[in-house]
Amino acid sequence: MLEPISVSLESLNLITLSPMLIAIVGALLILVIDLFKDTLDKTLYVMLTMLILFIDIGATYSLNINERGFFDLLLADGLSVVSQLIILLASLFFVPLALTASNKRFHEYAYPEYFALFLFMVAGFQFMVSTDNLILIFVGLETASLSLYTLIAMHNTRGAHEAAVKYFTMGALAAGFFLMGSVAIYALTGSVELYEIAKILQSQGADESALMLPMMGGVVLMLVAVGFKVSLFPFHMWTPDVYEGSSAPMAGYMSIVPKLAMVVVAMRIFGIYINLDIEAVSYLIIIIAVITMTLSNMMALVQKDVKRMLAYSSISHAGFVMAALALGTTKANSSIFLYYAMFMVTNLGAFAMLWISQHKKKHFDERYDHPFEKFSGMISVSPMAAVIMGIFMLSLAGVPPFSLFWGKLYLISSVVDFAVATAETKYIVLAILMVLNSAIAAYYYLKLVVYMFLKAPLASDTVVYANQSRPLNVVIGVLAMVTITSIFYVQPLLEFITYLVSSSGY
Amino acid sequence: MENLVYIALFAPLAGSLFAALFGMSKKNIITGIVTSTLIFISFVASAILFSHVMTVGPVHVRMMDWIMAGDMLIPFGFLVDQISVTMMTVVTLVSTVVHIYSNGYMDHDKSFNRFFSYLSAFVFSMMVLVMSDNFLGLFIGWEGVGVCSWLLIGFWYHKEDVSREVNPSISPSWAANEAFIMNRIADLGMLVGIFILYWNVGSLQYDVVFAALPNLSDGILVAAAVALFIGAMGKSAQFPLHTWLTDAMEGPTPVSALIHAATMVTAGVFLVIRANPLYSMEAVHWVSYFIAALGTFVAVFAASMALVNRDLKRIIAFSTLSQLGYMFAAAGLGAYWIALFHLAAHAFFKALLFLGAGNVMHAMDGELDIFKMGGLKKVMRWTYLYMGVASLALSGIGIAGIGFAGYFSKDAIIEVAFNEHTYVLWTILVLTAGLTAFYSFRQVFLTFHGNERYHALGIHPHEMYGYVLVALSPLAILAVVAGFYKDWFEHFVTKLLPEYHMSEHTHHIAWILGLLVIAFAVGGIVLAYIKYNRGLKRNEKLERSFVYRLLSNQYYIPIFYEKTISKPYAALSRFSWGTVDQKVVDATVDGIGKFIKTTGDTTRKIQTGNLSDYLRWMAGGALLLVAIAFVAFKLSQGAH
Amino acid sequence: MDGILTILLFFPLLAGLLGFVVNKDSIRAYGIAVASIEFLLSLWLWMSFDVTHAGFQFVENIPLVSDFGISYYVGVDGISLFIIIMATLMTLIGIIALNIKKDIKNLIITLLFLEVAMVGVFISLDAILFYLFWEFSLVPMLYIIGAWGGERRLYAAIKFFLYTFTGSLIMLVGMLYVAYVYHSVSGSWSFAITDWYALILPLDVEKWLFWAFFLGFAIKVPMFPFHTWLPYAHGQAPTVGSVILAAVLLKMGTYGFIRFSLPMFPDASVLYITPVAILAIIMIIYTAMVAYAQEDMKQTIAYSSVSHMGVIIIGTFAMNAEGITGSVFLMLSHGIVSGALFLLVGSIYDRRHTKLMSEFGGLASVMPKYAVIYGIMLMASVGLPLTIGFVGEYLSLAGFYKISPIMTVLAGTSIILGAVYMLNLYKRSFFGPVTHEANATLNDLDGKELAALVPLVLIVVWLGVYPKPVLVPIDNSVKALTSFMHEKAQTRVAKATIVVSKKNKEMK
Amino acid sequence: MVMIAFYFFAVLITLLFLVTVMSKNVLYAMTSLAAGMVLISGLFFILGADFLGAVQLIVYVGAVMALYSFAMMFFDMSKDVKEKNGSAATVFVLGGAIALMLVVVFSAPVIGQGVSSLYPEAAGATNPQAVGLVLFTKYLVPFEVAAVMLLVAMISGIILAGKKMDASLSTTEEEIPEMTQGGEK
Amino acid sequence: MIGLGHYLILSGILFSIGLVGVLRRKNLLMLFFATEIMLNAVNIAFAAISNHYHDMAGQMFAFFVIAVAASEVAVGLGLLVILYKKYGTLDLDAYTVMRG
Repeated sequence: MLEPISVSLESLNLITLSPMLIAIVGALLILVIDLFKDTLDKTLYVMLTMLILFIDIGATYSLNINERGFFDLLLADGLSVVSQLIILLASLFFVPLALTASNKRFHEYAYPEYFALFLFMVAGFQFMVSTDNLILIFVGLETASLSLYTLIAMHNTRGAHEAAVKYFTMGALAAGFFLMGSVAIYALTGSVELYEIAKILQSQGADESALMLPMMGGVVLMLVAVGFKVSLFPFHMWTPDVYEGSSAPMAGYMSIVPKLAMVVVAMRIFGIYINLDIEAVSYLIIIIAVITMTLSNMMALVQKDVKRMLAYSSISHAGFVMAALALGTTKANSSIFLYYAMFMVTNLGAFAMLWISQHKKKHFDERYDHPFEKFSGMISVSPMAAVIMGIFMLSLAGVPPFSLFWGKLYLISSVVDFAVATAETKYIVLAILMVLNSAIAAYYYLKLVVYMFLKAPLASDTVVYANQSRPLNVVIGVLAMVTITSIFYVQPLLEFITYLVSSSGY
Repeated sequence: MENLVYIALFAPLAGSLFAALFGMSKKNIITGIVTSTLIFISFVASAILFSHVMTVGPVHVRMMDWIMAGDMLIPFGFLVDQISVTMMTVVTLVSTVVHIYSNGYMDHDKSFNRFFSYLSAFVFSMMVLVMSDNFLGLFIGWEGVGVCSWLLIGFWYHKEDVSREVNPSISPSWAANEAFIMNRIADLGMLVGIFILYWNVGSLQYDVVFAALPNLSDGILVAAAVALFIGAMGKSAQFPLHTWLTDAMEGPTPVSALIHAATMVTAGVFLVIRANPLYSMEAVHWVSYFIAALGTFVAVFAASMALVNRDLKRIIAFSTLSQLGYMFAAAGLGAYWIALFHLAAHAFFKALLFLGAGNVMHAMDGELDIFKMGGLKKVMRWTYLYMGVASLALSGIGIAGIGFAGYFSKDAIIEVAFNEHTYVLWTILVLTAGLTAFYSFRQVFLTFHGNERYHALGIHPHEMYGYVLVALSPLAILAVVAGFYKDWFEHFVTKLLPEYHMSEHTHHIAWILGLLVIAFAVGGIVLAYIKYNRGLKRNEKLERSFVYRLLSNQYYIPIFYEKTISKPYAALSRFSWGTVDQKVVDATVDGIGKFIKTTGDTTRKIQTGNLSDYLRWMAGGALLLVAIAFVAFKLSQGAH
Repeated sequence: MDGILTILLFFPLLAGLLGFVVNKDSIRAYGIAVASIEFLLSLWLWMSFDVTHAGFQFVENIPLVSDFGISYYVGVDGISLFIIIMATLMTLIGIIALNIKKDIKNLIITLLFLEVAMVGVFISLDAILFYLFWEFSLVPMLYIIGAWGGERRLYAAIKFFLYTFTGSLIMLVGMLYVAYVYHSVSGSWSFAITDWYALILPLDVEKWLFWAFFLGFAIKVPMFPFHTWLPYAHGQAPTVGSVILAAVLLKMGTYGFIRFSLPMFPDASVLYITPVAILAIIMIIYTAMVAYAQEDMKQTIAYSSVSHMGVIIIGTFAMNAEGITGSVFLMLSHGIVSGALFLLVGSIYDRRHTKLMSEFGGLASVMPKYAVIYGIMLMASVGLPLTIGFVGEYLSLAGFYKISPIMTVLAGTSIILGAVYMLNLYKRSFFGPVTHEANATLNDLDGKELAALVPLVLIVVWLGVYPKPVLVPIDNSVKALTSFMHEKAQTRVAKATIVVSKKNKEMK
Repeated sequence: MVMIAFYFFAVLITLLFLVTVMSKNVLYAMTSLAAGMVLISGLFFILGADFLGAVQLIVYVGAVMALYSFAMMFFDMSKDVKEKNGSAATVFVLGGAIALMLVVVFSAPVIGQGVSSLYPEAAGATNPQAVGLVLFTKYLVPFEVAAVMLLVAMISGIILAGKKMDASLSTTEEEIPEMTQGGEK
Repeated sequence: MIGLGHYLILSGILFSIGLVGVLRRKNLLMLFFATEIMLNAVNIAFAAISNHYHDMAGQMFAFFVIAVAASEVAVGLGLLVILYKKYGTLDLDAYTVMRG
């Protein structure tokens, strides 16, 4: 007979579960409400979702750092807190975009389940980042991904279906690689918990070269899965198609939240190797990051559609982030979060601006929804919108003083610091490659600015700003303000992030 | 005295600015009167200063600081000593005459006011040039006269460019640009000279520099001397930078008289005289000798071209060139005061000659070809007289201590050449004296004597206005009598300039030498009389001969410059622009952009839209990662 | 007055934002008023500036991102003071001379924002702040060229933006490198350049940092072979754009050399005098030739700008107070003169809608006032003494003579070649008979144009005759700079090359 | 004995799965997939993971395959499927290379030999008991998340296959006052 | 004796078979079959390692993988239903509108 196990409630440290629990309960609440009365307006759900997210943010913010809960399964360290906050904030900006028009304007918003699924997805991502157990990471990842596939498909256009199925299939393959990577690590160390794995590897450090092969095998397999989610070359191929097929805000959301969640996971997994000074891993990541940013930049350069361009650009941003990730210094890791925080406001804003001009039937073009031509002469048609979009583009290009400049500055600074500290010219080359890529990137962002500001407007009835609405304006206005005034809050933000990241030992 | 210095200096500027106020309006005689008066005031001030310098000594004023940077301190300082006061007096005197003359000469020109503005500005610049107490101040004047010369040569800017065959100067604006650019080439040399002095002495004040010369190494002295002389070569139109001077005759004749005969072109000589402590240094001996040799060469070279020229003003211009050669010969040989004396004397008779030519031109409705004139003495008595006197002075006619101005100054130079045992130079100079006499009188006879060829052109010549003729009289008088003040002048300037004494031997045979020169001069005149007194008999065969064509085409030097410098420069410029800049430099930049774009277009094709391909890329990517991991592993191994 | 720099910096920003409210018929007057106030403010700055003091004045230091050592750290010294005044002046002049009807409101507001960036660059004493304004200045300029430019404006605008952007990003890497070195030496982050000055870097680090900064500055200057964006930018930009581009934006590059490269990397600067000077000489001679080959008046002036910037570079790398003071002064004079020349070309373009020299000829007869002002500016441009152009050119060349006489002679060909293309331009457009019918009836400069140009003419003459009020403050700061460099230099070559002025020695 | 069983299962599973992958007939493919999964549960039993074997049988063979069969019927795919497989070589080279890589990686030494198990099978407990013990203590949270995931899957399935998706609101035109460009002058 | 290596290699081979299926299948339904193979292959490995270390985590992992696989099937088939209903084919060559 088995001994009964007694577990004290305190030792579970349930508070660490609270953020995810709030999201899940919120989702269930929405489902229940829908169950009772199915004629309720979506505004209710939007507001409910926002409230839940607010509470969630509060709960996350009030977490004590570096606590574990639930048999050490949950980990509320700085990384998880800061990434959850960014995820939740991005979600908070994303949800009100649903208010853009009446219930029947867009297919997905007609479902209350949309919001439930959204909250489930958020919970999934939260689980992903607040654990260092590969099992929970995987389950959280799949929960979030499955919701995301559905959310994309619910847009219910041909593009959305195609996008969902592409994303889904590639995601399944990536899941296979993730699992195979886990197998490799598990086989090597006998554990699926990263902190244990780190300990074991460290203790075995002596004859590390003998282990190089299985270790690198695990890293490579994991990197395929990570590469898929954060869209590194050549696992990025879903990105432009899926972004194009999904609704614009969803695309913007996808360019931040899933990537950030996966970056945190990558930080946890590859951090082990990097902390062990296994340089091969750093080099591997850096090389693939450089290839990613360069090629995606070049491809972005030749896009005809703004949304696709932004998709490629977000791939290149991911390359940037991964390059910093490979350094493993506190500054590099902090810079990643700063980067994402800054990227979030800008990129969400940019995609939301696309949303304004998204139309159901009046496709601008046989092929594209948002070709550059559509934005011709926007300055004379809708000056405020053009200015704001221009600011977002400049911010993406890294022109000071807009938000992403600070992210870029700090990120490149971390690379340069690393180069000086290690006295390795390689990293200076990396920094230069990164800035050269920024310069290439500037071209395509500028291309949109040029279209908006410097070209003559098209004949008047071809462009419909059908989605312009007050909630949208408010969201975009807030995002624009945050983008412009970044110089004033960089300091506290940086302080906060650095504190969180460094206190959890990254 | 300080006030007088400022009056002498700024009166012309005031005149210029006054005239400039009316620059764009119709002719206003007041501008002419005001400017002339102001220049005359300047002359008076200069004359008083002259006597002051003579009796009391030099005046040195320092108006204000100009440039101060690092250790460099350049003030606006003015030094009125024997050299500068001589120049001031000569310049203002000639200027006064030219101003008055211009009132008459320019009276039909619609840009009358503008002309006086430029002319007075020139006088101001020239005064700055001669009065400055430092090299950079001299450079201000140097460049200033250059600009005024540019403005005045190009005064009739509206004339069209014509081919070199029709008008060797192409057009006034062309000639102006040529003059400016050629001067600029020399100015660079001058600037370099200034730099050399500054960095080795630490100052550009004349007194400081000259005091420091003995401490400088030979190389630096030579470099400075050469660089400064290059500057002088440009302004004084020495070979090979001489072509601009004859082309400068496109300007109105008073301009030619003032700038391109009497004053500006002598600035180079002035510089050498001013910098005499430098050129007297033993280390720069060879440079000085080179100056003398070049001067001698230019003397004969210019005279030879004058022999066949048909253009009244160009003949005089060549003669100016030739006389500048004389001056350099004197300066180079160390006889600075003689050079200065010749400079002054030359200013009087050459200005007179030019102004006389201006009268002729005025009478002939702008016609300058002496082959088309003849017999003008009947209608233009006074002009004939003036030009005759000036030509006699130029030819250096005189005997036994009595003679025209040129006799004293030029003879002295020839004597110096003999005295220095530079017999080759001496020979050439003597020969040149003969040539000078010949071409001067060829021109006089062809213009004033013989048959009246102008009737064919339907021109009715008339004499110049009376007041103009009166105004010319001081020059005529000076051309006659200036020589008598030689000893007095020597006494005056050698307080500052090194004395120059003929050796005993030279002194003894001086009268023979003088006679020889006179013989050549008279011979030239006689030859000219024989050939041209009765009128023009053209010798077709001679005119077709190689030598004649060589001379009349100025040794083909302008064409040579055009073919070897201007045109290749233009072609090279077009090449730089069309090929290098656009097809290489810019194309590289655009090429990088295109390369990135092309790569993007190519890479983009992997994005086929087909899920199957994507999945394969993913699997392939896994293998790629393996490969990269291998590379990374090797890299990390290599690092340790 | 302590906050004057902040007022100077943010006044146009505020005015620009408020400008959105102003009716578009009144916006030009608004622009002139704002620019005048800004100009007066900058004059006030000069009035309250202590000319005997060589260091930074009106310093304000407010931390912005204290964890990363970025602060709002501003101040002026003699070197930057006059460039700021010139920037405000040229903005004012540019707005006065504005002859554009299309979207004038946007244009004025953009110009005011550009003014913020320009002032910001020159007052920043924090590298990141400097970089911030440096980059931000591209945006309004991009808009000005792209929106109001000629036929190929988009190409020109994008080329301008990307070229400079790329260069400055490399410079940013250099800045971050220095910052980290500072951090590892002192333990705290700082981007304050006064802190950086104190940093003594190892020689090989200096070397590569020098080139990193060089690239950023050289593209902006623009130095050969990075100059090809400039002719396009000038060729396509509207008049006001060209004026500000030539007058102020190019100066950012040369200013950067003096503010960053020289004091931070004295050894590397001395070490690389020869390659830099060779580039500068190529720039002087080659672009002068290219300028001569142009058919388009504006292109000639654009290339002449490049050529003159070469002389500025030569002066900067003279490593003595004469040369550096000269190059700073030449920046001012080039700004005024080329700005005026672009204005002049703009006026004729407004009348005839062409800038080709072959279309003109005989303009001097038709437009005498125009010809006179053009002539004065032309003479200033070729460096005639007693005009503003001479002082700087002379001092720059004189300074560089100390380094290399031969290279000075080569660089000095600038005065010959400059005369060649400028006089050629003048002759072809202004002299000769009036060949085109359309030119015969052209109006001379009107009041607006004269209001813009006459002040410049006066400045050209005033500073040519009496440059002392400007030269002395510049010189004081430059002397402090050279003696600082001399002290900081580590190699013997550098110590020997950097000349400390005697007067400065005495002062100590 | 174990060895024979292992090889028997291994070979059979491999063959069956090859059929799944290569067959043109959906029915064959699906049947062989189901059979392979059944055999895999055999491997689980060999490995002493009885609970896992049972779950494998129930979930995979029972639920998943049933779902697939329904889907197959829905899609009407009893006929052979025509597929254009352009570059078979690429596929097999890629698959082979990955296989090689995995084999190489997995044949390398395992370091965890000396590592003591973190969650050892409780002494004396049967496998399902042990599983229960771990699942409801340590892995309670993932278990609950899995529940959420299944809920998500259910909702997704219902929504995606539901009638509401038939007509897309995102593409049909309906009465919305549009703010066209230039409408707000 | 059958060691861990045997199982792992079997797992690897099965994984690759699944991968080949994923890569070569154009029919989405049959492609999904192949993904199931991959997941199953992983499960064998987990079970084997779990057995090797006597550690329950591997079995847990395998258990959750099965759960995930089931969920994926639900969502995946849902997607296929839409595709089939709307466009009448499951051939993925038909879904290449978005490209470039």
